[in-house]
Amino acid sequence: MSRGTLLPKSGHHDRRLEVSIAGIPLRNPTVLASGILGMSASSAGLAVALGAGAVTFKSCGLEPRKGHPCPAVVPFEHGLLNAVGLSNPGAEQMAREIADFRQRFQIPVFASIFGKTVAEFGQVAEIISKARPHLIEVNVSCPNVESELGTPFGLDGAVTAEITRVVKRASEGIPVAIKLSPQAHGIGRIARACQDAGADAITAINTVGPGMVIDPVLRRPILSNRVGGVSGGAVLPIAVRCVYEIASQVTIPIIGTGGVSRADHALQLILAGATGIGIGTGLHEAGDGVFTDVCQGLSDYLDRNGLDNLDKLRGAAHD
Amino acid sequence: MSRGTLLPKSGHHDRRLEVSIAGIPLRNPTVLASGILGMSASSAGLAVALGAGAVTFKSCGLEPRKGHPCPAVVPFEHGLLNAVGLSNPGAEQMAREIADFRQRFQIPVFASIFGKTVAEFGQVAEIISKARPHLIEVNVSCPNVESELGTPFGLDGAVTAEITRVVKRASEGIPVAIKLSPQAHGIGRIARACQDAGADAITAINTVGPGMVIDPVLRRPILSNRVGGVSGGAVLPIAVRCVYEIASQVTIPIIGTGGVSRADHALQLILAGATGIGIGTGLHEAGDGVFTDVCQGLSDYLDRNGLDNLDKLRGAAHD
Amino acid sequence: MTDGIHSPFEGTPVAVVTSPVPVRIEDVIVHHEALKTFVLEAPFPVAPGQFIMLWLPGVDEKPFSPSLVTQRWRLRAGRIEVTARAVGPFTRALMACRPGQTVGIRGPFGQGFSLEPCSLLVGGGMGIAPLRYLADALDSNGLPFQAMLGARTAADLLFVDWFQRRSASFYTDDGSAGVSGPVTQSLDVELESGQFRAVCACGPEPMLLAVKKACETHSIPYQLAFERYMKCGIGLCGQCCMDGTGIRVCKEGPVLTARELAGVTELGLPHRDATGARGPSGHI
Amino acid sequence: MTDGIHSPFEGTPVAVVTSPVPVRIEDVIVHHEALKTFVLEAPFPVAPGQFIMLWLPGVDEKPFSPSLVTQRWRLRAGRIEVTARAVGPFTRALMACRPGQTVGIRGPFGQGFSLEPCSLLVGGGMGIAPLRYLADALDSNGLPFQAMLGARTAADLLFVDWFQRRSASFYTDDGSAGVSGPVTQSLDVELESGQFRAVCACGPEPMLLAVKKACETHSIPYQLAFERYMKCGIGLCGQCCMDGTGIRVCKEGPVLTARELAGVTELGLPHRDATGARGPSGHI
Ligand SMILES: Cc1cc2nc3c(=O)[nH]c(=O)nc-3n(C[C@H](O)[C@H](O)[C@H](O)COP(=O)(O)OP(=O)(O)OC[C@H]3O[C@@H](n4cnc5c(N)ncnc54)[C@H](O)[C@@H]3O)c2cc1C
Ligand SMILES: Cc1cc2nc3c(=O)[nH]c(=O)nc-3n(C[C@H](O)[C@H](O)[C@H](O)COP(=O)(O)OP(=O)(O)OC[C@H]3O[C@@H](n4cnc5c(N)ncnc54)[C@H](O)[C@@H]3O)c2cc1C
Ligand SMILES: Cc1cc2nc3c(=O)[nH]c(=O)nc-3n(C[C@H](O)[C@H](O)[C@H](O)COP(=O)(O)O)c2cc1C
Ligand SMILES: Cc1cc2nc3c(=O)[nH]c(=O)nc-3n(C[C@H](O)[C@H](O)[C@H](O)COP(=O)(O)O)c2cc1C
Ligand code: FES
Ligand code: FES
Repeated sequence: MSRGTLLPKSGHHDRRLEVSIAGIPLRNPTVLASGILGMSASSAGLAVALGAGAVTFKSCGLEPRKGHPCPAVVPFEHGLLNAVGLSNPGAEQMAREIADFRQRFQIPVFASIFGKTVAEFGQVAEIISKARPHLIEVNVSCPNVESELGTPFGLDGAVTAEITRVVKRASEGIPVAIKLSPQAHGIGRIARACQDAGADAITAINTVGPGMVIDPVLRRPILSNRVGGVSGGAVLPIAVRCVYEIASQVTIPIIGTGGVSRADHALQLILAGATGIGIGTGLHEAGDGVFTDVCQGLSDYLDRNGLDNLDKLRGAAHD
Repeated sequence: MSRGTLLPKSGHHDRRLEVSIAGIPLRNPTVLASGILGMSASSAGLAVALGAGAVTFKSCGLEPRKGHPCPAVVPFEHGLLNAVGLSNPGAEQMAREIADFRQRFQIPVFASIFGKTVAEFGQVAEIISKARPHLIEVNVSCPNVESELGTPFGLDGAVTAEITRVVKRASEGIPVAIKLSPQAHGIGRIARACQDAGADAITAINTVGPGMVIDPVLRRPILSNRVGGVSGGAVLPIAVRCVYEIASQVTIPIIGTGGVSRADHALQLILAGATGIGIGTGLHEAGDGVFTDVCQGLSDYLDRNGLDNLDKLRGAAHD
Repeated sequence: MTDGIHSPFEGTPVAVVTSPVPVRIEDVIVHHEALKTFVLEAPFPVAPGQFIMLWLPGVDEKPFSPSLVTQRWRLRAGRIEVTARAVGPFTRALMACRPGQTVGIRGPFGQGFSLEPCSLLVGGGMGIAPLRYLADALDSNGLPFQAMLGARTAADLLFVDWFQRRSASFYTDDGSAGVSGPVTQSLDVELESGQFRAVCACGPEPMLLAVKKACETHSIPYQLAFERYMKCGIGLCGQCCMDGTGIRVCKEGPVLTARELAGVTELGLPHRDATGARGPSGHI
Repeated sequence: MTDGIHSPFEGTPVAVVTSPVPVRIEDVIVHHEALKTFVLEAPFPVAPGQFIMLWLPGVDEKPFSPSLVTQRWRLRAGRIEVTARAVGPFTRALMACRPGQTVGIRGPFGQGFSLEPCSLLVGGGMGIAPLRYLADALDSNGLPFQAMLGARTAADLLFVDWFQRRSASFYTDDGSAGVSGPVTQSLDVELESGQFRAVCACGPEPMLLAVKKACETHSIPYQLAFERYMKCGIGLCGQCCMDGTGIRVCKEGPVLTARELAGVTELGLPHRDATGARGPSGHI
């Protein structure tokens, strides 16, 4: 039996890949996306060992949530559908995990929060701020809890701006990133409203759709929640477009996320204007080496083009 | 040199696959999607030879349009991006092609129309009605001409309903299908508004996104229009979800479209509630045999399950 | 979407089927009302100790390590047997399943047992089930082994007849069958004997820890099959990660060795539940 | 996304690269100010008569049939030569391109010429370009051929020196080089001779029709390279379809034979333009 070789992967060290997001220095632009591995200090630590430049924890709310029954994550031919349903142990417990992570690991940690009301975003931010994450990402765009929580906040620029203000007030000087939905019409304008409301960064995108996969024999949706957000390779062009639109409207850094499993995917997001590169489903599509491989590919690209860092590439696809 | 074997493919004959859309009998549920091949009587005729159950012509407007420069169609790893920009020879010329098609071919032909204003939809419908297509599909959802034509009509239920009424009045009793955008929030409600306004069918979905592909070496978007609608394999789960949502809100037939290149894809759409199966990008993804292969696969499924027709399957994934 | 892994008994890489495949329940063997073995069509191979996700449409999907897999899956004649005990909503719904019904399975997931000569198999409760498949695989490969199997009562002892035809000793907490007391009671003596070169264990976590300790004392390599709450089964969600190193029970496990357990700090603690919280509610 | 097609000279299926590949312009050969050959890196093979889509970022993307392809593309040492004349915005922008610049190409698209012994090559104007590659390929395969090449003036005659080293006769409308008058003038005589077993032609459509007619008269199989306005190049958009059968010039063509032309009703008509309308504006 060939046992999966485990950690530590050596990682990839190239100072030319260092970037800074809202003043936070990252050893490389890759960021573990929210909802992947980041359930606990140790599980997020796995991504550190795998080479991520920063990690984002799973989104947490005020109360513990079990989320939806399984199947909650189902691959299809071109990506993944998930309807985990924001299962999380609640902000208090998450804060403990994040504090633990800060103690044990040297790389930046981003919290991710959601709320059922605008005010609740503030409450959760306050709790999570106690753990002093390097950044608080605000998930205004999760498609999986819509029926319960109403229309995603992230589709409405004014509401999103209001949430930004509330979280900024509650987060004691910790930088705040707003994570936007690709379903929003005019995502550039919404990002601009977030920047005007004080956001320090934008994360784009959350999952696309939602989508549904039906089993032809059992004749029913496979996901227990019926529908789930689409991620992975299928959504890369949508992420690239969103980052491009956002970059043309804001000056704050963008964590470009969606469909990255190779360096050329990351490059597209950087050329569109991203500073950080979120990676989630790529861990499934390309395996545990994805962070290292993406970084290696970026280094090779810098070599080939005689570049000292990623700055000249960022947003270079805009004319 | 192995020359591409040309027509006629034998097609696939199985009376169990016959369906009826708004009273129009189809030899099988596959429908050539708008924008693929259907530029002329003869090019649409190619799809007849390839086995399609019905053909939809390219969307036409009041005036001839050149559309965008090339590249206007670019594959990515999981599908296709297109920004053809609604190039079309204008409704008058399209009407002549459709009339010619009606004379030469026996299978149902669907016109597709768009307008720059609500009233213009009516004008185009009037012109195209002269050719007596079996159905007029109303494209309220093309993402490629937004900057010029403003926000897609299809995102707004009230506007879409108004367009439906205008087209119904202008189309002299010809059945009307409204083609919806997956970007619409609450696509089920919008479909319901169309049905209430007199629509005879719903087509779902148009392309997703839009998306963007950037060339890492040339460092610019590949599509001349920068962004383009996403179709093909990547969008299947979104199409399935949209059809499922629509089917739970309307009683009129649905032409489920998006990402179909195999019979199991078509089955998912049928189980979600589709009567017709639109196929566009599948022609690229699975080749010219796609109509025949999808039908063959559906026949095999009926065999395996001892079914006489598709009726029992339609919408069977709803509980 | 598939990942290449190696199947120990086919020799060639096997694709992991990550989307549920509908399979028929061919047969249901009733051990007692709340303890049954479900014989399923096998659309893919599973190695001993690996697991599948079993989907009951409309109910839920849960991890199970087969109690037997017949290897003729390429001929579409293979069978996967899953032995389950009713402990909650899912397994209660499973008990109601009848032959002819269709369920969904995906896998094979994780890393199983490696087949070693002179293995001692230590099983407790439901943990006996996967060991039965392991024992069968050792048998087919002509590798000698002995089994020590324990359960609360005689009624909970699985596959007794089957194991009796091999080399096995039995233990029950209440003495209703075999030796009275925990299965680990004479472990030191057995390992002392020097006849075992490997220990494979599956059962409650306290039992696994006792096995681990005894193996460490006698410097015998061990392979322990762990259980954790699982959401995705494919190494993505982080739900099943163990504190310390973050090792994923669904991917690097469920069978873990000394190498992979190094640095793990949560052994014996209550498990994390569906919310991800480690509560007193989580069982060991 | 790639389709499997067969490359005539490599023997193995070749993937069609449907997304533009950035390639360097290695060299530009100036025939005259508005007529140049661009030597590009070859990331894929192209057979004679097949075409590529050439992308000038920020301008447009247009179809071109190479005038030469060196076959060492697997060694990354191959070259694709494209010969173009300035006729509009795209080709004018192309004329401004310099060595070292990067452009995008995708392909190979469509069906090319099949290499037959004793071929007669008939070329008109820019149609000489793809025939040069065909001639080169026939040469390399030891297949004898003759060429008849025509253009408006001597300055428009392409690759004269190159063809003169083979077996070729030249024609100009104004008599400034070779025989005065259309290239098709002595076609009947040539075909009458019985020395040709195949005719390959590329050039203005009236010329192609004259070739077709002559070949039909003499019962000689013909392969004619057509041009139509192209939008996608991959057989999807329907823009390049010919009236009658709907045959796609980008996919079943651009080189078409009697079999594929059967039923086509639009030969000699003005082409459909970018809107899809067949206008008097469309050139033949
Ligand atoms: C790798 C692995 C192999 C297993 N093999 C078997 C087997 O062969 N036979 C068998 O009967 N059981 C097996 N189990 C345990 C089985 O998954 C649980 O019994 C089942 O999930 C209980 O679900 P329930 O709804 O009936 O009970 P619940 O009331 O939901 O749970 C009862 C207990 O089961 C555990 N559990 C519940 N859900 C999960 C989950 N998604 N993942 C892991 N544990 C969970 C929890 O610890 C919980 O306390 C295995 C578990 C794992 C991780
Ligand atoms: C299969 C094929 C192979 C070709 N090979 C060559 C070649 O080797 N050398 C060469 O100089 N030219 C070749 N052409 C023609 C070349 O594509 C046109 O010269 C070029 O597109 C003109 O573009 P423009 O913007 O310069 O001129 P425009 O002013 O846009 O057009 C001039 C004429 O070119 C034709 N044309 C324009 N756009 C297209 C298009 N997208 N597809 C097809 N035809 C178009 C039209 O008939 C138009 O009337 C080929 C065309 C085809 C279809
Ligand atoms: C299983 C899974 C769980 C996710 N959970 C969250 C979440 O809790 N909060 C969030 O903001 N995004 C969540 N996401 C979205 C990802 O963070 C990311 O935005 C999206 O998947 C696109 O990136 P990818 O293609 O790299 O995965 C989740 C995605 C997946 C696949
Ligand atoms: C090249 C191309 C052109 C298209 N043009 C149109 C159009 O003119 N009108 C329209 O309603 N849809 C148009 N579409 C959308 C398709 O009809 C279809 O809704 C979409 O592509 C999803 O289906 P598919 O994945 O089978 O292609 C076009 C799609 C493609 C790929
Ligand atoms: S169950 Fe999701 S990572 Fe293990
Ligand atoms: S150019 Fe699109 S079909 Fe030929």
